[in-house]
Amino acid sequence: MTRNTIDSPQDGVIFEKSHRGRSNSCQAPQLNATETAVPLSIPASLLRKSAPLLPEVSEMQAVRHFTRLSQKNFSIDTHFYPLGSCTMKYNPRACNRLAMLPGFLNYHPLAPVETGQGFMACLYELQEILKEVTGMKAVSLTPMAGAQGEFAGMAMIRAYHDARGDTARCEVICPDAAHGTNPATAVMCGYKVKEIPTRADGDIDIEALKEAIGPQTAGIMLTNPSTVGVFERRITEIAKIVHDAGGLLYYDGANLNAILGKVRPGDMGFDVIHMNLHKTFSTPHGGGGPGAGPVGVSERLMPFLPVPMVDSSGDHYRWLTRKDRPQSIGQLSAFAGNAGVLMRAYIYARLLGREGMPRIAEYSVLNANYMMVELQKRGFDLAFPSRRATHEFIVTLKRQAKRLDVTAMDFAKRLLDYGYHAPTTYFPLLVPECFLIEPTETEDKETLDGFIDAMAKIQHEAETRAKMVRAAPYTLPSRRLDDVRAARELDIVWNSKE
Amino acid sequence: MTRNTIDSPQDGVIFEKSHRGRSNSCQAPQLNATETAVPLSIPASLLRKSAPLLPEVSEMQAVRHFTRLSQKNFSIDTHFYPLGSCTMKYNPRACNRLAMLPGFLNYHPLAPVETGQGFMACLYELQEILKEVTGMKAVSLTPMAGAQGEFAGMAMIRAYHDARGDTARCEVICPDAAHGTNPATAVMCGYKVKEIPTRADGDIDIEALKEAIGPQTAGIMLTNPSTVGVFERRITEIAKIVHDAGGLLYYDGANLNAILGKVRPGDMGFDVIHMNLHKTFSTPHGGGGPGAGPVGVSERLMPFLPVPMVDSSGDHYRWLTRKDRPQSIGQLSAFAGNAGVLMRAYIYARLLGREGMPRIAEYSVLNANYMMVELQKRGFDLAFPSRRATHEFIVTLKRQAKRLDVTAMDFAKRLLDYGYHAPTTYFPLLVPECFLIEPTETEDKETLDGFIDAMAKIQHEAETRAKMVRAAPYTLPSRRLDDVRAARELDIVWNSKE
Amino acid sequence: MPFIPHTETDVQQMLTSIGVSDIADLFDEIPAELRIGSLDKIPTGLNEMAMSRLMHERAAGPQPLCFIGAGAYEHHIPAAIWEIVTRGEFYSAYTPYQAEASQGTLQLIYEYQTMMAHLTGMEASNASLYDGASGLAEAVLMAVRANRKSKSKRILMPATVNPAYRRVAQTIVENQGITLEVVDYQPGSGAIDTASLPAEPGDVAALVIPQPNFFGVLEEVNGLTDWAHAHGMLVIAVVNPTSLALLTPPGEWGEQGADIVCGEGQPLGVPLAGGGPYFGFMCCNLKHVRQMPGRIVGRTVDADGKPGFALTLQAREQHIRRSKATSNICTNQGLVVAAATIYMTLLGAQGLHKVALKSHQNRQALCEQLQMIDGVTSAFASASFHEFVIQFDGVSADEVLDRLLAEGILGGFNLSADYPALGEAILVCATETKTEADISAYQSALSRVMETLKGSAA
Amino acid sequence: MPFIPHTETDVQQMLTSIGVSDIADLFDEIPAELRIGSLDKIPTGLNEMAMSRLMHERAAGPQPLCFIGAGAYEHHIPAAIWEIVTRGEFYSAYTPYQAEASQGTLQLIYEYQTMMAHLTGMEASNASLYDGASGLAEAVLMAVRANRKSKSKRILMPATVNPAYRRVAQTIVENQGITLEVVDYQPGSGAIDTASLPAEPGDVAALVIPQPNFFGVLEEVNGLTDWAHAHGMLVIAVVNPTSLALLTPPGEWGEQGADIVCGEGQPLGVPLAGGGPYFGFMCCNLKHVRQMPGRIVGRTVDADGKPGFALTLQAREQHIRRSKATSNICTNQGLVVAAATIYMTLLGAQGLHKVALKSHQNRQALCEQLQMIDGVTSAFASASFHEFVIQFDGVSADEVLDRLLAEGILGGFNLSADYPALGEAILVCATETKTEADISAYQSALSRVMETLKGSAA
Ligand SMILES: Cc1ncc(COP(=O)(O)O)c(C=O)c1O
Ligand SMILES: Cc1ncc(COP(=O)(O)O)c(C=O)c1O
Repeated sequence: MTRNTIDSPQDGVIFEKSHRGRSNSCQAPQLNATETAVPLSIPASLLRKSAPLLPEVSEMQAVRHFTRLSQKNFSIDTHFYPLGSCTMKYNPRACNRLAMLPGFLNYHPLAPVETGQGFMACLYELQEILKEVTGMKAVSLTPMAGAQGEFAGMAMIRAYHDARGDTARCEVICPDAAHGTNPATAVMCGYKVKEIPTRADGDIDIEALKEAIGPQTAGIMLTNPSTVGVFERRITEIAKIVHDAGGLLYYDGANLNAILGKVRPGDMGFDVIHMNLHKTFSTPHGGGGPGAGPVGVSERLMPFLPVPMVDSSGDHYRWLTRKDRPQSIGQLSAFAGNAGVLMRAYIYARLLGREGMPRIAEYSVLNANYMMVELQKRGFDLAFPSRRATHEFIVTLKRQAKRLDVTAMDFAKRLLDYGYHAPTTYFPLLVPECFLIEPTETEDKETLDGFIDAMAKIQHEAETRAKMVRAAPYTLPSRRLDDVRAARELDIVWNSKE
Repeated sequence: MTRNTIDSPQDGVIFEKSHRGRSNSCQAPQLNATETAVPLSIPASLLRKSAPLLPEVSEMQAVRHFTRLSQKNFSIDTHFYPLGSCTMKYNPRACNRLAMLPGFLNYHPLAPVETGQGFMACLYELQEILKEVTGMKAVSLTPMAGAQGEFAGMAMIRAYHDARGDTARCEVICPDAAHGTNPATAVMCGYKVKEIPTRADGDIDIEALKEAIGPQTAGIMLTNPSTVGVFERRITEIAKIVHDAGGLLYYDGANLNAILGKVRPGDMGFDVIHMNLHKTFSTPHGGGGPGAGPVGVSERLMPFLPVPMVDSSGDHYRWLTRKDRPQSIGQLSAFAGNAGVLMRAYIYARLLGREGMPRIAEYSVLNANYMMVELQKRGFDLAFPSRRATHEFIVTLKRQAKRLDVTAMDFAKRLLDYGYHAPTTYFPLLVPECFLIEPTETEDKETLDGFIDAMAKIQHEAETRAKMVRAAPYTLPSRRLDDVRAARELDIVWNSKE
Repeated sequence: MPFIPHTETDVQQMLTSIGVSDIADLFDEIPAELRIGSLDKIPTGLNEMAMSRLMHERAAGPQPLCFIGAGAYEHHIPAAIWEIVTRGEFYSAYTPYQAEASQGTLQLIYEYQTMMAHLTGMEASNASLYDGASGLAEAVLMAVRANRKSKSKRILMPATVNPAYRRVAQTIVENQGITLEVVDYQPGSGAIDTASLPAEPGDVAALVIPQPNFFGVLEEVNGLTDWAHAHGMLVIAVVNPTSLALLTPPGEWGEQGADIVCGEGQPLGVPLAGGGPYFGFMCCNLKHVRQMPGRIVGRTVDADGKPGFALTLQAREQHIRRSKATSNICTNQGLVVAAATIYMTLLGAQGLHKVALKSHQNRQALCEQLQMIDGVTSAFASASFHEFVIQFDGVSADEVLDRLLAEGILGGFNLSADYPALGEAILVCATETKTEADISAYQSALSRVMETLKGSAA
Repeated sequence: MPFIPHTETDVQQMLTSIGVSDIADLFDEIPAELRIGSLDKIPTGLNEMAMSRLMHERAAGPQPLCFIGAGAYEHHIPAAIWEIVTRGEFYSAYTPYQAEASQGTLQLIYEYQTMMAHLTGMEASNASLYDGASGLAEAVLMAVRANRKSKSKRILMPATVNPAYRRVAQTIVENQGITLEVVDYQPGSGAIDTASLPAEPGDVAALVIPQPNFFGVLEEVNGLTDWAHAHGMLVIAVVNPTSLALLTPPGEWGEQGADIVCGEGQPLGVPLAGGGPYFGFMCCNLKHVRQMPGRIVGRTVDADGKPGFALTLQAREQHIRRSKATSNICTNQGLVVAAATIYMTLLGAQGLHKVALKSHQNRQALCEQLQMIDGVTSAFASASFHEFVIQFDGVSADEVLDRLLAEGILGGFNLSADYPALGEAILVCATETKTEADISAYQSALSRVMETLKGSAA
């Protein structure tokens, strides 16, 4: 019926809807005659000569434009979104609502803490909850995302070695399966990165680790469960090897959902950990962020935690700053990190409670194992068929790519037509034509079954109508987008001349 | 590309997603062991035997279901919605936000007014604003929609005649163009309805009025501008005729948007008026409601206004009840009407202010006249070509229906494909193949031009591919729905056996 | 200009197209003498910033602990509800006249109808009336139309029906010559005495049965229903929807069940909000559905045979039937119905049952504690839902309530105006929102108040 | 179970399919000795009702009139913004990896990039960094990479840059051996003295220029930019986005304009919220865009040739480039960027200009009134934006602030810790949210406070 469909009249960029002279007087302050004059107090050389090109639209045009834009997104609230490593689970609406109470929203970060004790109490209690559930000795909430948590962690490792005068340690070990932020972080902290391979069973190659490690090793960055979706069984042994070599262990907490309340990074022997609250603690991903990446440490790294932290003396809460913690690696944000995200995580943690935490792990792992087994039964190849899935697992579409010339990317795009967001594709890099699938605990069995069916149907389509699959998607606001052109003919700012 | 599209896996009714045993413990109160027992205090004969069939879904399933449902609606926030007589203008988000402040939401209607003086102040000021802008002597806010305002108005007219012992007046006059609620209301108030015709120029047939009127006439129900989108020019004369016959004039305020701040029903000679705040005062229509239909009256009807009303003595506000107003027609709602809607209207009125009111009329009338003229230029037939449009106007598609067998309904459905909500169709009934078009003041010229273009394109389609147009729409969640079957094979409650 | 998008250029182009030189010309059909000069009494416009500040000030103030019910009930409202309901696609759409462009609203109403039908034990539900009170009035009008056996315009209306509802019904039905005849309650039980009902009531169109009644007391609905049916009356049930998770649904009252079920939907996820917007629900069986007022949504199929939804049975309605319509209702309470639908979905049968049970248990606990206070007696010992009446011995109910308020407690609703026979009495409500601490807080505050008042009286 | 949809039947079916008998079996690869016993220190779960009550209590309390700025600014936030931003489709989506399923987010970011580029006068913008402070750190790293003329890791960092930003930059860049060298300000003007800058600064990678600076004072950005460029440095501008509606955009500073522009986006529609989430913006010209950290969205076409949007230049990023990426940033502040985009759209150039102007006028009025109080002096007479510094004569700034708070006023930010040379001094801010009455309220409260303190000192 395409011949009867019509492009919507409403879908240009906002600047195309803009008209000089339109304004929302309702949103601008009222100025009296003398106030509208050029401020004589500011020298002309510092004043702007011409108005910036911002949209000039009515309030309704703005509301309509952005409401319609929003409808072009897949999201947890509208679609199954099994994006591996990202833990796209339900974000309870209460967390948003309650974190946005006027008393919290209007609180200035530099206002005296006396006027924000309720807010401080939430943060303090969140610190305590995160300590307990990770088995670490102290927590600082300030990092604003996982990667900043990683930075804080590696900076603490560096500060620790430095404080002991152990300054020759210039290398950080990462598995080849590590998330890109791990090596990038190590470099930001002034380290060189040494990669070690992952074995065919998904575990780290301990022999390679032993070879790589030495007096130059500052530490190792691991996730467990790892990014290939399996639990590193020899973690205690690894910890011993690293510690014996004088290195420290960094835990990338992106995959905490799989083990929440089941096993604690602190108990595995890690010295420092970041958590992605936007994953495990269900704060929203917001089309890219914000998140929060608190860090927890073992005893020996405590002095180095980033500030500020929240301290409690009985019923009174206050900020701990560098003055209180002179060995701290310092501040990572102008104030105290993504406070509103922390509030949402706190509310979520309290709704779950002690008894809710292990359930997260149980049901996310149940969902992943179920999907893994069912997909295997439908003929898909698992990357690590000998292993249990954790909260996520990997399907490799290498065979399909070779035999049918239908790639993981093609499967991904066709899944969109079926109403499912695609899993993470092409990560981790070591698995060819990789689908990293993470259903999360908040999805029901029928949804998983629906996805499995869709995969099987696409497999059939790939066998019978490969060309059609290669040109997917068909039913979305856009057909397949030309990434290459996006980079080659760079158009990243709209110019009115068009 | 239809062969490549897939029905979404998510779109059944909520009961199809329900699974026995699923529940949101987060939303239910916690009961301890003794509390979960059957309450012995209630005799078994009064207790429910089996649980009602309500959906058993997770919170996320609910959120996803209703979020996806919402996306299937056209609405002001997403589409041009020129539904005549309904004034689908932008509903400012501030009105919603501020009316939903916790202090207002948590206020119990029977709490002492001392605890709600801020709330009462808003309602009192709204009464005053509505008085001034309609030219009436007093206003009661309590009616919960236009039709209930009509009821209140006609009941007051009845009470007035009764109070004077003038009890033989058993008829109410309505123009044939009147909205269906007018005759229905008259009947609810115990009156018989006498219809009078509309002239070819859109005005009332005054000769017919003179013939219809008499000692049996309780009053007349009019809108001005009328439902055919023109201003009744001889309104003063009509008022005199009715008043001379001992009848009263009721003003249906649904079309107030066209004259707000320009001319006042009170000045035209009306005795009683209702306002549709969900139209003129921009409170949302909410997929069918709620609205609010305050009534205003002239001096002689003041004693009869429905209660409660708000009274102010200096800075203190209180409710006026029947005790204070013994001649009142009484109460129309358990408390004080659709308070939250009134709050939104109040906020809107204050945002507009004195200077904003006439602008509403000016720009809504400008938009309507522009569209009318442009559509005429594109070859469409106007129902009242000799007249100015008010805030709305009528196109008749009689010619298209006859010549091409493409009806107003077909045009309406095809407009949906073009991304526009259809105008009101087949109302008023006296105009064949009627399109009652009301753009409102909040739409910009490009949008109007887009709609006009779409009409012209559909006209062209009707001439070249009539069959295609008759089967529209094509691009919506549903193709054309079978109304007849809906009534004949009544399925109004989902039954699990299916 | 707030909310108006026109630029000067737009306006000029549009005026040129129309062929006039000024917007004022567009009003030239309005007789000059009618035009308004000014609107002096309306303040000048505020921007959103100033308005926001004003409204925040007006919404500020202490929020006392609320034990008032009497027709509007404080329940927990899941955050998800109003975040979804206020989405523009629900908030700013209207009545689904164009079904294909309104499947969201239509399917939601169909789901709502289903839930209400199941909750009340009936076969059909409409898409809402204004509120519980006006809904009762519509039920009365409907009963008079629907009762084929009776020619009467008499309705039996127990004194235990919410007095506000009775007043509203009176306002609305009296113009059609319908009379509401009071049925008194038994002073001991606070309920209608089934035994003392007349053997020969004469030709009556319907009996109204409230469950729970205004005092929170449970009526003998089975006996009452059978008695009414035996005498050719229809039965109109006025029920609290929360209570239906616990209590026999009207569809199962007596031998044949109630004929029309109505009530206030506010307890289902709708904030107190100073009294509205709430919504009235109405259910009946299929044989009466053509007499029901209000919108009804039906499931049908589209041109491709796919299921879809549309308004149906519109021949009952004013826009088709005009003076012969079942009611004049047009705009209803759609958005509030959306909230209730999401509420029932989030709670489910189990959740709603827990809400009802916890409310009931809290009522039991509070009532027990309060009546232990010297000078306080519970008026009725009957089975109840979540409200109860207490009477004060020798002190004024108003005075008690004032002093409770000073302690941060809204103690209840003063019954003396509506039920003078009860003496100084208030109606108290405890829902699931109340904690043990809240209940003790009330108890100790009332103890203090009673002591003080007795002291000053002595 | 909160948020878990599984029924017992589901679980059994799933376990059977997997071939285990118990969920615990799925954890059998975890060494037994590592499993946790209990989580005693975590409280048991609350339902939403109880949690809601707790949070309402914690959010309660008086809300003083706020005159603190110092990096976070109270502005009017149109209601529409957060109603749209918290729509599930924005709120619960993630980074737009699947472009076709994320056109909403992608187009919005493209529009954001455009607005920021126009506002700063630059050619490119990224899609956000964490906040203004960490954004400055990234700008420093970028400058070191991007400055082809310099081999240096020295950065000139004026003392007039927000001290918190300097601390954060220090934390982040020091590990790479980058040094931040302080440039002092002139005590009289509160700005850098262009005249006294060294003629031979040596090899330096970049000069940071704050505008307005931390004291609210306007720097001589043109002279500073030209001086830096003359000595082979890049210029990093740290700007307040609101002020750019009034002030010369960094792209036009001096002869060639700044090279990297960064700053805190919070003033653009983002609530104070105790310090976050805010967002850092960063702009540059095209010649440096491949050195920029963070996501960038580009416009392209789809298979049908229709315009559409996708992430671009990903070869800069960690997920492609790993240890060679421009930054480790992955999750950014997308939702907050959405808020800012809607803010700029609702305000437009005119509206933003009025916000800037009104804020400036309010600052002028307040500063004038406060310095008339005995014992209060304005520290700098220079041109400023919306903040200023006042010094107290013989009384402690802490004491003054405490007493102002007792009168319901947050008087400002105490500068004594960061700038001891200023004596007892505070930084005060007045934005467009302040009315004349607010300004007088501050004035009279401070008068009273000063009198009392002087009195008790005497
Ligand atoms: C395994 C892993 N590590 C680290 C990160 C980085 O976290 P963030 O995106 O919060 O910076 C992610 C997520 O994106 C991840 O999946
Ligand atoms: C002309 C006219 N009169 C009366 C009404 C009835 O108003 P309401 O729907 O608010 O009951 C309407 C609106 O629907 C109308 O358009």
